[in-house]
Formats: sequence, structure tokens, C-alpha cells
Amino acid sequence: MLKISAINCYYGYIHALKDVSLEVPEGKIVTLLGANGAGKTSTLKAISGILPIKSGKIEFMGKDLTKLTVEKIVAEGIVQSPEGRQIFPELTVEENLKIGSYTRKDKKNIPETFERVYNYFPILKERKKQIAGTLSGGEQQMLAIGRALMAKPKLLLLDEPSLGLAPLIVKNIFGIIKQINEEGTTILLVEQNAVQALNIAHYGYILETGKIVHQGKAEDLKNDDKVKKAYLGGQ
Amino acid sequence: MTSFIQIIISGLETGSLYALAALGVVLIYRVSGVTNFAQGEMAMFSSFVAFTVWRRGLEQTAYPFIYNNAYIIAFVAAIVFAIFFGFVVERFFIRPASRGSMVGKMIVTLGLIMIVNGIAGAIFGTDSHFMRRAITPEMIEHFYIGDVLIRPNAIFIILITLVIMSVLFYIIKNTMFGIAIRATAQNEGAARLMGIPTAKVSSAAWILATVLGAVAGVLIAPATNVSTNMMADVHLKSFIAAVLGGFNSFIGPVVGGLMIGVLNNLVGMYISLKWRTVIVYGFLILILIFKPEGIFGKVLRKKV
Amino acid sequence: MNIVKKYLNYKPVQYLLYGILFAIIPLLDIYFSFLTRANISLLTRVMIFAIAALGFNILLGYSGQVSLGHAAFMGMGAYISANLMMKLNFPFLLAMLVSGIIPMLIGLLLGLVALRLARLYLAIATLGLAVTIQEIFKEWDWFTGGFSGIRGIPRASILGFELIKPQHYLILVTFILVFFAIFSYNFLNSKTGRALVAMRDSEEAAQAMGVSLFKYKLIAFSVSAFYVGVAGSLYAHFIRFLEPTYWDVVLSLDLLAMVVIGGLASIGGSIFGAAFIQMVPDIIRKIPLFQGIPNINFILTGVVLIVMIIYVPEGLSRKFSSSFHKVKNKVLQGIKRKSKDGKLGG
Amino acid sequence: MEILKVENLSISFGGLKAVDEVSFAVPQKSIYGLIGPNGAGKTTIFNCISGFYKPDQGKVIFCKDDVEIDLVKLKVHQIIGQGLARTFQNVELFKMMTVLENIMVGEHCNTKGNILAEGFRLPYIVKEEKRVKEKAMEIIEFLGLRGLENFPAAAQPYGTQKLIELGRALISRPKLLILDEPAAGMNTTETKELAKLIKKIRDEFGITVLLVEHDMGLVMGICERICAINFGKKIAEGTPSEIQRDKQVQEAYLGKGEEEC
Amino acid sequence: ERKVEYAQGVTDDTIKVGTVAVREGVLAFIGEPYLQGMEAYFKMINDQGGVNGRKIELIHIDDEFNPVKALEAVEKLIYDEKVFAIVGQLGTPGVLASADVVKEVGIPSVYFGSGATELTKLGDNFFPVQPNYQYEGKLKAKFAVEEFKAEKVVILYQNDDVGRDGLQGFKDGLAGLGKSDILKAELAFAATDTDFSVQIQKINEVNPDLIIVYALSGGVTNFLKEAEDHSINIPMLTSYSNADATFLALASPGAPNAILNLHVLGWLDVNEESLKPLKDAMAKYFPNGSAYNAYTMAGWVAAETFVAGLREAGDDLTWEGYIKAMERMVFTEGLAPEISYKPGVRQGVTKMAMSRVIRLENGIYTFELVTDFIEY
Ligand SMILES: Nc1ncnc2c1ncn2[C@@H]1O[C@H](COP(=O)(O)OP(=O)(O)OP(=O)(O)O)[C@@H](O)[C@H]1O
Ligand SMILES: Nc1ncnc2c1ncn2[C@@H]1O[C@H](COP(=O)(O)OP(=O)(O)OP(=O)(O)O)[C@@H](O)[C@H]1O
Ligand SMILES: CC(C)C[C@H](N)C(=O)O
Ligand SMILES: [Mg+2]
Ligand SMILES: [Mg+2]
Repeated sequence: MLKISAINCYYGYIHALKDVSLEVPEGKIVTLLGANGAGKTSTLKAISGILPIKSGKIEFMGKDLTKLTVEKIVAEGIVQSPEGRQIFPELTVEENLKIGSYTRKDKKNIPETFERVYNYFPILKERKKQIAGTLSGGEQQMLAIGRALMAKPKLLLLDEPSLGLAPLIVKNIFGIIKQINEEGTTILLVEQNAVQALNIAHYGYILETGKIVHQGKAEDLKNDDKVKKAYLGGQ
Repeated sequence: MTSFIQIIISGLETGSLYALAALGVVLIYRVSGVTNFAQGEMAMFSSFVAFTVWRRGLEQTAYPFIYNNAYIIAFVAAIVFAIFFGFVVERFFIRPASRGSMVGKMIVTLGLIMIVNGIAGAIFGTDSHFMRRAITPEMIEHFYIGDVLIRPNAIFIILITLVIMSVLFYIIKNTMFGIAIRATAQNEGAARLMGIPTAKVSSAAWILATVLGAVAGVLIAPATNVSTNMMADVHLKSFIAAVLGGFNSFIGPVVGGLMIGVLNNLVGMYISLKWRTVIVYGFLILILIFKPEGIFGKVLRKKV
Repeated sequence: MNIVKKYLNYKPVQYLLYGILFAIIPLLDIYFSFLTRANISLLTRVMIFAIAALGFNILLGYSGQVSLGHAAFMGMGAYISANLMMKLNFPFLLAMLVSGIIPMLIGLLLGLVALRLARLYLAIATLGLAVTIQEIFKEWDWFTGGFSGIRGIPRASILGFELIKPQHYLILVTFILVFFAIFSYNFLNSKTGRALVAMRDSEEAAQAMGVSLFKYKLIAFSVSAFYVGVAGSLYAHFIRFLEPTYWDVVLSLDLLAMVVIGGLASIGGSIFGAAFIQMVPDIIRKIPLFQGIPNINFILTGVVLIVMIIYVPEGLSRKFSSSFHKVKNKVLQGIKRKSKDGKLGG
Repeated sequence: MEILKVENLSISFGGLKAVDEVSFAVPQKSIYGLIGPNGAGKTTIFNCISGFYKPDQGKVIFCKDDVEIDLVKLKVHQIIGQGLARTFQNVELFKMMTVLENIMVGEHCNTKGNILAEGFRLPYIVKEEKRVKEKAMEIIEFLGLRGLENFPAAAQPYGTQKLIELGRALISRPKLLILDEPAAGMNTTETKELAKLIKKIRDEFGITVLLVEHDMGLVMGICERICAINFGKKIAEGTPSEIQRDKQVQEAYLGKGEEEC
Repeated sequence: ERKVEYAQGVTDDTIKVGTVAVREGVLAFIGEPYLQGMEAYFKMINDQGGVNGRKIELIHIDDEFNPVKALEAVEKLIYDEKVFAIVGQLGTPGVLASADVVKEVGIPSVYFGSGATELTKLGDNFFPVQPNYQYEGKLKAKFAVEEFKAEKVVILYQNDDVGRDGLQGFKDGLAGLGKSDILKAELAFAATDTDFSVQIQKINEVNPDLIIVYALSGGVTNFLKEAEDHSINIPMLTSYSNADATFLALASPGAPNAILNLHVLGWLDVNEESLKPLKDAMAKYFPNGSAYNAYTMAGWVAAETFVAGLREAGDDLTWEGYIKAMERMVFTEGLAPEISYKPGVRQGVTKMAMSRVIRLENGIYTFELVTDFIEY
């Protein structure tokens, strides 16, 4: 579905992504792991067109994304819940979610999506009139994810969705991710919580200082010693 | 007593002009975080367009339709022009400067003042011209309530102001477009990640604001005369009105504008005409100190 | 050898050298006059506004506080200086000092207002304040001479030596500018400077680190008002005639333009910016092909402002240094490649 | 002997009671954990301790060599001077400053000097600047950020930014360090590193640490005592093992049948 | 340095003169017509072969109405361009800022686009022409008392250099005539004011028999509108800068009746034939320029006066020579009925006449001279 071939990206003269290639097959969950500063966020930025790519190609369902603007890419059906939440602090929770559905054509189904998001994250329903900027860290994180879900994307990019969430919610989150995937949304998941990520993912890639150093079926990666040492914290 | 009521009424009339002008300023700020110092000059240019069309229209004695509706045609012409004008300004001056800081954008609008004012002077000349009121005495005579003079035109302007205010309020508060506008202003990057074509949004907003300016200009012109400097003072006052009322509402600036109009007259009548400006502005600054976000503004503390 | 290099890289030393360089020109001019009188005036004007811009940059660039009313402080400084010398025959230097200090005190009040007002509100409030103060200039005849203004303001004189030659005055202004530049560099690169910038970037974090917004906003406003006031005094003894219409919003906005176009939070930038804004209209007027079209220079000045923001949003000074850095970084990068990527990447 | 005593602290926003009569005490030189579901009120408590919010009621007693100070009475910027430094949940760095400068600001409260002295660069200012710089470099060394000192802080990846914040809070050598989710955005390995670091901070510098964290691996690993809150109310306090066994905490926070950690 | 036989800027077939005036931006409405008037006259003279065979070369510098730049401009003209004289410098601030240099050098400076009163005290090489606002105010007092026989007067003045001098002058004038008591109210307003309801109310309280309106065209126009709406029907007297057709065109539609109460003082003798040269020249040299107005005339008179002095000086084209000539001459052929100076006297024009606004049967408004030119 998504095919990244040998992209290179720079911040000024910092070479953040070096010949990164990866594939996200339709209907699958692919996870992207790596130490901080490895380039995970940069990869997602590149896919969404925020970070310009020097060389290489990004294709989505056979369509070349490299020429498209950020909003066009979203219109193609690629939506992300970005690093650092990036919610709209002065809008209410409800308005934030509403904006999530901006690109939706099927306006009449939007209320139904609202309901789903609300029962994934009941707290958001309680707080629908609260100014988003005053939500707690975790609440904001839920809002960011919920906002992405509102778009009903074909491909969902999640940048560290479990960040700042309480253990209980973290469990649910991965459950939710699995569920929406089963309902047909393809997912590219960036996570620090490698164990859980690999538990639900079908396939995984591992980044180090901007290069893909490992890839393989989730199970294989879980049992790969190097991976264990580096990202699953020994054992 | 009569004179008291009279100056209040006139104050409201003048104030509504400031209010009208302020709405455009606030709209642009709400959308793009730009304080558009050129709003007044842009309105001036549109007014000149209206004026020119109106004059031409009155020359068309051969075509009664044009002759009779010259004013309405002129009004429409100004609005059509403003649509184009707003688009051009946003596309070629504001958007390219999006990399600049907030103050950087202020400077852009300063440059805009020079360009617009300069071109206006070059095209339309430096003279002042008479512009008719929207509601002329020929259409509806002035009338008196007691000894208080009421100008139908004033009522018309105040109504227009209130209507525009409510429409804007509705758009911004309740429509998807409105939410998109606010989202864009708060975090453009994230807005684009939601698929909002921020460029189009801000373009639309500038067009809207420029049209507002045109309407304001044409309605203000009868009071100030049409000239390249017609908006200078109104524009400054409209900024103060916006701040006084609070930039994050639309009712605020309107109330602010009316307050300034009335206050000006009260101070002039009962305290001093010479020191009017000093006293009024001083007073407004005081209000701000006690109501830092403006009378209708609400405080948004950043949560850490 | 190395020690010399080290000193040459030390900004204050550089400022001093530039200063001396600039002072030599008029000095020589006194003997073999090669500068026209008008150009000496032009240079003086630029230097005076550089001082004002520097002060304004401390406020806007370093502390992130907007003021659209600093012209009022400059006017205040000018009138105070004139009055002190004419009515109380103060010596020039003392008069100059006081014309910095009084605006500084008023700046403190403005700082208090700033503590409460959010950015935009402060901007417009200061704008209103400036209008008010200008009105006072117009009305308060005893202090300002009203619209007729004050004429025959005495020339500057130092230790009894009256600076009659415009060249002398230019030298004086140059050195005052150098002094301010060095002073600013020093405190901006110490505790105070860090606190101001911290306050600009995140008031919350700054407070948590012990930076008192109260103290540092007052500092920002009063220091900038002091600089601008002194600039006003220098202006007064330069053209030796004051009238109220000059100290208007446009002048405040000019200051803003100088700082933004020269480069926010940059000492050199303030000076470039002042020179730029002061000279652009005159330069444009020298371009023959445009002349004759009504308002053309006015329009082009506007165009230039906008072009600057669009193409040099970071400001002149950074433009220069960054193009210099680009080269440097190319080199660095080469070195880094050799030492296998290293450092970056966490 | 406690260094910090929070005594029935309450604050509400509009109708919402974000913190409701919470009391707990942090022993000297301990590592103390504050946990609870999202929106339980942890950050709000931190904001009350560090002066950002004025609580509706309650005290925050800070014991500084056996004088008791009620922090609630102090202004935000006075807190750090007492020896209490914090980090933020959503990173609050000085974006335009370099990593080094960011950390130097942390020493503000201990730095001598005034604008005049600085302007004329009196000798003592020169010495002071040198001292602060060196101290900051030590911290950078300590956090393993060597080589980044002259890069803009904003350009660093999330994890690194968290470390910079830690350094900024650390440089002033506070008596008490409060950390809001320091491990957020770090992977398991990095988190283990962080755990070591925090231990070191306590053991080497003798700094008491109060932390909010959702990574149970970290919390249970290094905290001597933990306080759990829910809906602004304290629901349990005790050692990690006690807390883990606590029914309410499992209900509200950990979830039953816990697998990892 | 100078003083060969001619002063600087003079050759056998040219005379270089300089002027400093804002031509662009917000004050273009003054500067543009003003400079057009000046240029038109010089072009006309040159086309007629110049003065004693010398063509006049006018160098204009735009000072943006900025005192500092005015100073530089004047320095440029004197030291770099080496002009023979400065003609028609516009704007009070600029003139006063550069006065010291001009005085120090001794170069003749003829006509100022300003009526500031100080100009009459600057020195021997300064030749102001426009009646200064204070003098005009005094003269208004004379008219108020002698023409209108006013018992209750209200003065409405624009609160700036123009209006304040006018007010001062008017009071002095009344005092001089021992009639100070007839002034019942002084009402200030800002040049940009559009709301005159307060002033109207205060006027109604006094119910005067004459209203003095000391202001430039914009303010007067807006006041007249308000007066029309409140059907004020009291004689009014305003200042010379409104004595032109463009003012009537601007003000009459908004106040078709109120304006018929308006009288103006004129310092120029404007009628069909006296204006003919100006009209022709403007038509010839600025075919697509806007119609002439008070500022155009001001510029025209500036040039006219300078040239008159030049003719008087004949071939003695030193600065002293020119200054002497100016003090000798009595110039009556120009738009102004008479321009003359005496050693130590630099009053400029002192004779003014009053006209009132009338409506011709074709609906056009115009001025009708009702007194002849008198002095205070
Ligand atoms: N805005 C920026 N400017 C300059 N360099 C940047 C910027 N953002 C990221 N980088 C650099 O690019 C590299 C990759 O950063 P990125 O944020 O993609 O890492 P990451 O894997 O997402 O880290 P984390 O897990 O901490 O989020 C890092 O070395 C970082 O220093
Ligand atoms: N300024 C405010 N206005 C309204 N509600 C607020 C405000 N600040 C916090 N809240 C609410 O108070 C509750 C506590 O917030 P707090 O940030 O303390 O939670 P937390 O324990 O830090 O959660 P997390 O673990 O997600 O960070 C949240 O529900 C939040 O929505
Ligand atoms: C009336 C004009 C010719 C000049 C204007 N009044 C001034 O003083 O600048
Ligand atoms: Mg990341
Ligand atoms: Mg929190």
C-alpha cells in the first residue's frame, strides 16, 4: 500500500534519514522502532510531506506522494497522530475532533465516528466542552489519537501513541489499534514501547541514526537477541 | 438634557464607524495572527473605486438605469474589486511572508500601507472628494425625537454593523470553515496535518476581511470624504476599539468602537475639547490595565 | 599571535575597532574635507537611530516584548535634554544622562503594564500611549513650546569644548554608539541577557528557573527606554530644533522596521537596520529610471520593506553571518564524515 | 525526616475538583513516586508545589535544613531559590537557545551579577560566567549530552529534550527535584539508563527526587515509596510492592492480571 | 569662497534654485499641487526666454516632511548643488529645522509653504510671503468687528499649528480693537474629526452671530455637513487656505445651504483674468494634472515672487544684491495684490479681502468678493 524507496532527508545539514526504504502492506500493522533521534518521527514527517525529501520516492497505492502538499496527502487518506500531540489548544475537545473529520466526504457518518472515539476514550466525552489546552497530558494524547481516528484514514500513522498514557490505557490503546486495523485500517506505528508494539504488529523495522538496520516479522524480531538487547531492555 | 442625548447618539454613530472598521482587523487577526495595519488603506482604495464608479454612473444620463442606481452599482463594484484585492494581497504579500515572525508580518502590512496609499495617490490624485451617504435626506428625511436629531443613515450603519457582527460570530463559532480558521491560526502545521488547505482558508479570510473593509470604507466615506488619508484616524481608533473590546470576540470590538465614539463626545462636552484625546486614550489604557484581555476577552492561561 | 586572534574574535573589541574606523573618517574630513556636509548629517542621523534601534531590539528582539510607542520616549529624551540645557543650563553630558533616566522611569511604568497585557494588547496599548504622549507634547507649551517647538537648542559641548563642527558631533555620536554596543553585548551575554531570552522563549520555564518576570520585564522596558531617550537627546542637539509632529506612530513603526529588518536579537542587526531604514528612501530616489511617476519612491520603499521580510525574514545580520556559516558548515561536515557521523543523533 | 509535606491540598477548575484534599510526605534523600490515571491530578499537584497554581486550600511545606517554608506563599520564581527544581510534562525548553545556554539558565538563582556590573564586565562577572559555564559542562557530561552543547535545543529529538530539561533543573543542585514523566518518549533501554541516572542523582548529589511517571518499570524499580491518586483523591500510599498489591490501584491504574514489569 | 561677481548657482544663461517640499505620501495633497504651481511658473518663464536671458533651473528635494531630512536637503542644495536661492520651502518644521544653516550662510530663501509666525523673525535673508496665521487671525478680528458688526463670536479652530496661531491672532486682534468680550467660546477640534455634534451643541448654547472657522479644508467641510444637518444658519468666516474652487466642490454637496453662510479671507486677487496665466500654464505643462487649488496658487506665487526679485536685481546677482532688490521692489503684477519688504521688515502679505460663497443659477458655487484688500 505504502512503499518508501531509499529516501534521504535533511534538517539544514543534518542528514536525518539515510536511504530509508520500507513497505506497509494493505491491512497490516507495521511498526517502526529505534532509539531516540534515530529518525522515526522524521520518517513519518517525510511520509506526510512535512519534511521535504532530497532523494528517493514515496508511493501510496501506486501514487507518487513526493510531489503532493501536506493537505493533499491527507486527502489521499494518510493521517497521522503527530509527536508532541499538536492539538489545537484553544479549541474545545469537541472542536478538535470535529476538525479531525475535515476531509471526510461521508458527512452523515461522522456522528457515528464521534461515538466510537468517545467510547474508546470516555473521558473525552465528559470533557467535550473543555478547552483542549487545559487537558492533562494523557488526555491530550487521547485527543490526538481520537482526532486522527475521526478522519477514517486508509493509512494511519501513529507517533508514539502510548506516550504519557497510564498503563491501563496503554493496554487499551494497543487493543484499539489492533481493532481498527482489523476493521480495515492499515497502520504504521512508531513506538518506544517495543514489546507491546511487536505484540500487535505483523511486521517491524528498526532504525538507527537514520538507517534501517533490521527488519522482519514481528515474532522474529521479538526473539532476535540484538533487538532484545537494544530495545526490549535485555531479558 | 437634549444636548446630552444628542451627543450620545452622534457618539454611537461615529463609534459604529470604528466598530465596522475594527471587525475586519479582528477577523484577519483571528485567522492569520497578523495585525493588519493596512486594513484602513485597503478600505480607502476600495472606497475610491466605489467613488469613481459612482461619479461615472452619475454621468450616464443617457442610461437611466445606471444613472438611477449609480450608488448601488458603485457599492457592488467596490465589493467585487475587494474580492480580487484581498486575494492578491494575501497571495502575493502575506503568504510569501509566512516564514516571518509576527512582527515581521506587521512590517509587511506597513509596507502595504505605503504601496496602497502611494498607488491610490498616483491613480486617483491627491484631492478629497464628496461621497453621498447610503441613506440620503432625499430618500428619508432626518427626523427629530424631542429636539434630538436622528439621521436615518446612522441607524442604517449601526444595523449593518450589528448584522455583520452576528454573521461573523456565527461563521467563526459554528461552521467547519470557522473552526478551520481558528485551527489554522493556532497551529498551521497541525491544521495541514488535518487536511485543512490552510492557504485557501487564509485566502478566503483575507478576501472576506477586505470586503468588510470595502463596506466600511464606503459607509465611512461620507463622514471623512474620499481621499488617500480618509482612513488614517478611523483606522487607529478601530485598532484601539478592537483591543479595548478584546480581539477574541466580535462583540468586543463593536462595543469598544461605540465606547470610543461616545466617550470622545462626553469628554469633549463636559471636560475639555483640547485634552480630549489625551483623556480618552488615557482612560482606555487604564481600562486595559484592569481588564488586560479587553472587556469581552477571556484569559487563556497556558497549562504546563 | 593566537592571543591577538582570540581578541579579534571578541565582539566588543571588534565594535571598538569599527568605532575607531568610523571615527577616523570625519576626523580626516575636518582637514581634507571629502564628505559633503549633507553626508555627515546623514551619518549622524544613522548613528543616532542605531542607538535607538539597539535599545528597541533589547526589548523586542531579546525580551520578546512589543512596543509601538517608543518614539514617545525618544521625543521625551529630546525635550528633556533641550529643557535641561536651556532652562537649567545643565552640562551636555549630564543632560544626556538625565534624558535617558527619566524615560527609563516611565519605561518602568510601561513594564508594569506589560506584566498584565498579552502581546498584541500591549502593542496596541503602547501605540495608544504614544499617541497620548505626542498629544501632551503638542499641548504642554511650557515644556515643548507647543507646535512652534523649541529653537536654538545649544550644541553639545564636552568639558567646555563646544562641538561646533558637525564632524566633531559625528565622532561623539559614534563613540556613544560603540559604548552602547559593547555594554549591550556584555550584559546580554551574562545572567541578565539569558534571563531576558529565557523569558521570551518560555515564561513558564523561565519562572521555574527563578527568573522573575516582574524584574526582567521592568529591566527590558527601562533599559530600552534609556537607550532611546539618550538617542532622543543626541537628536535634539543635532538638529537643534524640536517640534511635536515628528514623534508620531510612524517613527515608532520605523524603529520596529529597523529592528526586524536588521535582525531581531542582534546588536549588529540593530545598526544595519537603522542604516537601512534611514537610507533606503534616499537611495531609491537616486535610481533615475523611476523618477517622474507620482509617489514612486514612497511605493518602492514599501516594496523594499516587504521584499526584505519575504526574502530575509531572519534579518540582514543573520543573512550575512549565515551565508558565512554555510561555508563553514560545509567544511565541518566534511570533517564529520571522516570522523564517522559522531555526535549528532543522540 | 521529611523534606516535603503536602497537606490536604485542594484545587478545582470550574466545577472540576482536580485535586481533592491530598496529603503525602516525601522523606529526605528518597525517591518518591506519584502515580495515578490520566487526569488524576498529578501535574496539577506539581503545579501547586512549584507555585504555578494557587491551591484553594492546603499547605505545601518544604523543610530546608529544619526551617519549614510554606511554598504556597511564594511566587513561582522564588521556589527554585529554596532548593526545589522541576521539569515539565510537555517539554518547555528555551527553543532559540543552545543546549548549553538552556542549562546555564538553570543556574540563574545562584548567579551573582546585575546589569551594570555585567555591562562593564567587572572581574567578578567574568569569574562568575566561567564558573556557570563549567558547571553546565559538567552536567552535560553527566547526562551524556557531550557534543550537543552548541546546537539549538529545539532541534533535538524528544528524548534528548527531556534530558536537557533534567539538566536544567539539576544544575542549581536543588535539595528536591520534581520530575513530571521523565521517561516519556524513551524506549525500555533508555528508560533503564534514566533509572540509573536518577539513582545516581540521589546517591551522588544527595538530591531527593519526587517523580510522576507512567512507566511502571521505572517507578517500581527506583521508588522507595509511592503515592497513588485517582480523581484528585489519594487512594493508596506505600512501598512499590504494597502499591502493586493494592486492589484500588489495580482497579484504577495498573489493571488486574498485570503482565510486563 | 563665493563672491566673484555672481553668487553661486548663477551663470550667464542659467540660475540654479532649489526647493524642499514633500511630494509623496500622506502630505502629497499639499506638496503635489504646490510643486506643480511652482514648476509651471518657472517653465513658463523659461519658455519666454528666462530672466535677462537666464533660464531658471529648479532642483527639488523631497524631505518627507521630516525635519532632519529637510536640514540635509537644504545642506545639499547649498553646499553640493550650490544653488543661488531657496524658493518655496514647504512645511513649518522643515523650515525651522534648517533656518540656522540658511541664516549662517546668508543665502536668500524666498516664500515658505507655511504661515508660521516665527518665519517673520528669522533674518534678513528670509522672505516669507503667505500671510502668517496669526496675522490672518488678527485681520479676521477686524472683519468680525467692522464688517459683521458681531456681538457674539464663537471660534472653531483646528487644534494644530495652523489653528492655534489663528486663535492667538484673533484674540490679539480683538484685544487691539478693545473688543475681547465679544469672543464667547473657543472650540478646538482635531484635523481628522468627523463628529462635530459637541461643537454644534456648544454653539447653540451661545447662539452667536458669527462663527470663525480656522482650519484647512477637511475640517471645515466636515463641520459644514454637521451644520447643515442641524440647519445652523449663522455667518461663518474661514481662512485663506480654503479660498479655492476645489474646496467648494468638496464642501458644497454635503452642505448646500450651510455653505452659503461661509465667508473666506483671501490674500490673492483671484478672478478670471488674474488667474488666466496660471490656468494656461497648468493646462500646458500639467495637462492631466488635477485642477489648480490654493496650494497650486501658493507654489505659483512662490515662483512669481522669486522671479520678481530677480528682475529687480537685474545683473547684481550676488546674495546681498538680491536681498537689496527684494527690499526695494514693490511687486503688484502678481496674484497677490502687493508684495514688498522693508529693511528689517519681513511681514509678507498683509492685505487681504473677504469673499462670500454664492450659488449661481446653474447651481455652481463660487466666491464673490465683498470687500477690497485691507490691512489690520
Ligand atoms: N527540527 C529539527 N532541526 C534539526 N534537526 C532535527 C530536527 N528534528 C529532528 N532533528 C534531528 O533528526 C534526527 C532524527 O530525529 P527524530 O525526531 O526523527 O528522531 P526520533 O526517532 O523521532 O526520536 P524520538 O524517539 O526521541 O522521537 C535527530 O538526530 C535530530 O537531532
Ligand atoms: N486549567 C484547567 N482548567 C480546567 N481543567 C483542568 C485545568 N488543568 C487541569 N485540568 C483538569 O484537571 C485534571 C487533572 O489534570 P492533571 O494534568 O493534573 O492530570 P495528570 O494526573 O497530570 O494526568 P496525566 O498523567 O495525563 O498527565 C485533568 O482532568 C484536567 O483536564
Ligand atoms: C498651507 C500650506 C501651504 C502649508 C501648511 N499649512 C504647513 O504649515 O505646512
Ligand atoms: Mg519522535
Ligand atoms: Mg500530567
